[in-house]
Amino acid sequence: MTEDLVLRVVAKLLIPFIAMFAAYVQFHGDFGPGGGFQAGVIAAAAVIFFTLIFGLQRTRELVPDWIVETMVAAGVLLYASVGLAGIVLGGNYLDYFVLGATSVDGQHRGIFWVEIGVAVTVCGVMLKVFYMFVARRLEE
Amino acid sequence: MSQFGNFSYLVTVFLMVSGLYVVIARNNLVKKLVGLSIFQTAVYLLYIAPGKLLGGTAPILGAGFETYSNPLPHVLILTAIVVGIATMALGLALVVRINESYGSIEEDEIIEAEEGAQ
Amino acid sequence: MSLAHHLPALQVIVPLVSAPIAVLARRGVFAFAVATLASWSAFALAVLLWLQVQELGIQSYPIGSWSPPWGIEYRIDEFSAFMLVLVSMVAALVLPYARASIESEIPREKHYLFYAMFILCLTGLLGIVATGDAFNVFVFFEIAALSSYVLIALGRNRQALVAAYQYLIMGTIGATFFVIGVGLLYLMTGTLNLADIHGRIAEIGDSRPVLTALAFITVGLSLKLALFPLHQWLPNAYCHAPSAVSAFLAATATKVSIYVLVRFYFSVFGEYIVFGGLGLPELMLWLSLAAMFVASAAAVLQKDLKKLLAYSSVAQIGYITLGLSLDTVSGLTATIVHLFNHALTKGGMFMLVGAVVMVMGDSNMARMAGLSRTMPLTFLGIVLGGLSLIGVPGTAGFISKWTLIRAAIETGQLWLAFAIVMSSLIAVVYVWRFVEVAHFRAPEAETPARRKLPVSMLVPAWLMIAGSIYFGLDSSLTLGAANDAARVLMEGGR
Amino acid sequence: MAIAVVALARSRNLLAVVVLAGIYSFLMGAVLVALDAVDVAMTEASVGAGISTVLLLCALALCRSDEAKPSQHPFAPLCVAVTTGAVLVYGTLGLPAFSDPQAPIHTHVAPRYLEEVPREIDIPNVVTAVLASYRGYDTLGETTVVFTAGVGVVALLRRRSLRRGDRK
Repeated sequence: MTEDLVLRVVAKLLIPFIAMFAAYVQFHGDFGPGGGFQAGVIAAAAVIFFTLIFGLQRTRELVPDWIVETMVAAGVLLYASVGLAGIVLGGNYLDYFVLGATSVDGQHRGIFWVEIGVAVTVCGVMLKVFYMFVARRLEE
Repeated sequence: MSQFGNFSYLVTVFLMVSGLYVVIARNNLVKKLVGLSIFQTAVYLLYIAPGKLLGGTAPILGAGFETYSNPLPHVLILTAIVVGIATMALGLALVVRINESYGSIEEDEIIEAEEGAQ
Repeated sequence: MSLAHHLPALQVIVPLVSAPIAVLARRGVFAFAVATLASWSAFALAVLLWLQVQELGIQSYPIGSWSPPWGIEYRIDEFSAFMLVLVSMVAALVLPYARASIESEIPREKHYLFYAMFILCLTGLLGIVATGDAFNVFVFFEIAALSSYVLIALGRNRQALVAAYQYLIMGTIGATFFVIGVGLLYLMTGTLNLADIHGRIAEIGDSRPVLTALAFITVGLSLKLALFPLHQWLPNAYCHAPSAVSAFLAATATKVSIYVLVRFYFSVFGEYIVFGGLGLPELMLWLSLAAMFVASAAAVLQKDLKKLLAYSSVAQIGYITLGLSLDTVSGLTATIVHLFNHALTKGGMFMLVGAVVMVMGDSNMARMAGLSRTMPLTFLGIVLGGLSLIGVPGTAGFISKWTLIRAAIETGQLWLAFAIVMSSLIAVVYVWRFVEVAHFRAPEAETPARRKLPVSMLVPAWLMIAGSIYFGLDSSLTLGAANDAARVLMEGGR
Repeated sequence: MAIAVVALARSRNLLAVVVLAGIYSFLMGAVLVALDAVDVAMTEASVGAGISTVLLLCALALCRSDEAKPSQHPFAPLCVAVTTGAVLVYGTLGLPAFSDPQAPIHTHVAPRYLEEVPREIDIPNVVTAVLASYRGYDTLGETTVVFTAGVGVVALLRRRSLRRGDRK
């Protein structure tokens, strides 16, 4: 959208760091504040930032609609199927104890995948909602 | 300490009352949603404030800390925040559609338009 | 561990998983297949679960193998099993109907979204009923609520948007009130598990925060279940929603809110706090009576058939809460049995009216002159449903009212029995208005050509209406189940 | 924070309202940090001050940004709101005192989380542990709520023309 060189350069410099910060929040959630939801929001914010500078068209080429829509559904599916895995492996629903060799191991694994599920859905939904609003505007 | 306790509840109640007032009294659909989110945010304080223990620290376990604040309200409120933003997004989408079909986001104007049509 | 052990979890998880699958499918047909399959299997699971509960008593399922109160528990007793059957049955009947119905009401490319939303709404309602955790109730409330806002907004005209917006505001205020109430309970007891809260409230007795929590939860849920002065959102929402949605929500959404109210009254607060000298039962009694008379009278004045039915729903909710306010086993039985019977009747009627809308283009009563000739079967169905609303002997409505009147006489309040009969007479008036227009008035000259209605619409609608006749003739099944559920609740409350 | 809310209730320019709401959220985040709820504060800041402001601005760009006139009957709503507040004050007066270690919430369920998490789950951040494991089902519900909202917004705002654009 904007042709300002400074903005473009700054954006290009910043966006990778925002994305990295999202990954940090995601995987460091066990030790410090943060987790899937916050990471999803931050990752979406990186893409929204990109959209503000480079316009919706470019963003859609980079992160097409079908990926976003798949993300929206895939995260929930991932979460729910971690739960089902608990049943298949002989535990209760969302039972992480049975997921790994030891129960602590299983808990770690369960939490890891569940948080990814949350992040994927949240990021997908935020982007989708943003796309819908902006696209609405462009049409008018 | 009890003064501070009552104070935190009073702040919560004040925020809640003003949020609720904005929701009910205002005509503008967007403003109603903002009021709604203030109303919800006030509830967060109601949960979180009593979970705090003076001299405690955030519930991230580490060596050298003995008392921690109660983690359970934090978890509940994380969920509540997410629900709040989801409601807000949906409400805004509705407002956008209403604005398109009525050309207005004022409640009384919409009701007028409705009665005029009948 | 066998399948039987996992029934409580699968009950909710099956529809939950099918919703994202329906979105991924993207094609309307696939989404429809997924949704139908999910709702039918939910129905089958609910029936199995019901049998299991009857055999083995309360089923408790710790999710994630964390024992309550640390983890979230699913807890199914007679009452919740009964509600699960009701909700999933209505969904299983409405979905096949929806296919033909939304064809004429919603643009084709949105069909898969409609099915996803519908199945999410079902997930939410089932989750509310199955859970034994106070905060989990709120989360699933929101799933059901957000999806029903969208479903209502998908209605054809622009009023549907405004109706959905109003519902969103009222529904969110209601949910937030509920959360405040739950929060106060949590602060007093330190736990969120319903059974655990109950045990600890019994220890601390009726302190001020507990009473305040009771007030907030009552008001919040009354908003959701459209108890009389808080019902304003309901008529518009039901009137402008797509027909299949009106049928589903009218039959389930408010009923589930009543379920939560009953659950909190008897299994959380305990009877003696709720009914002990606070004036709450009296207040509820009068509000119920007001609902029965005022909303019935409002129904008489409506020009639009769907709106008429919606006001009649508000009135019928009055009967349901009236039974609750009596605080006896027979009163509660009347409440539960009427939940079921009214769901069947209203669901069937909204479905048939949906069929009329499809042919006529709208639900304005003036346009329905001569309907008994152009659509005799549909007309007959609506009249039968109307008879059940009035409570004519031989219909399910009669059973509910009879139980309610008996419960009222049991408590020695003869005038109440009289009031119930009087309000039924108003129902005669509004049902008669429809019959008069549809049967005795000559059809307009330019009546649209008779269109053959798809079987997939008529069969589910007629199954519901037939059900409301069948359970009027043979009430042993419903009354027995309701009585069991009521007894368990009252015992739990002591 | 209270000042921001009062200003917000009085202001009729919706753009100002949105900005004030953002400031309010940010302040709320600060308060939450003071109350040791770092996870919640982080979420509140990113959601309240970030995402919801963006969404509000997007929506305002599609609508008019001035509120037409003040409401005519401010009295009745005020009564409702104040009554609610009064009932709540009545209720909160009976609550355990602030920061009382003997309050039920500190003695009943929560201690088990703090004591057992190192052994059972072995993750320092107890909030994450409770969120994803003990009360993981709530989080599944929460994710489903987000999913519902996302699909709902699509269902409301998608237009036919947009689909054609997709297929290109």
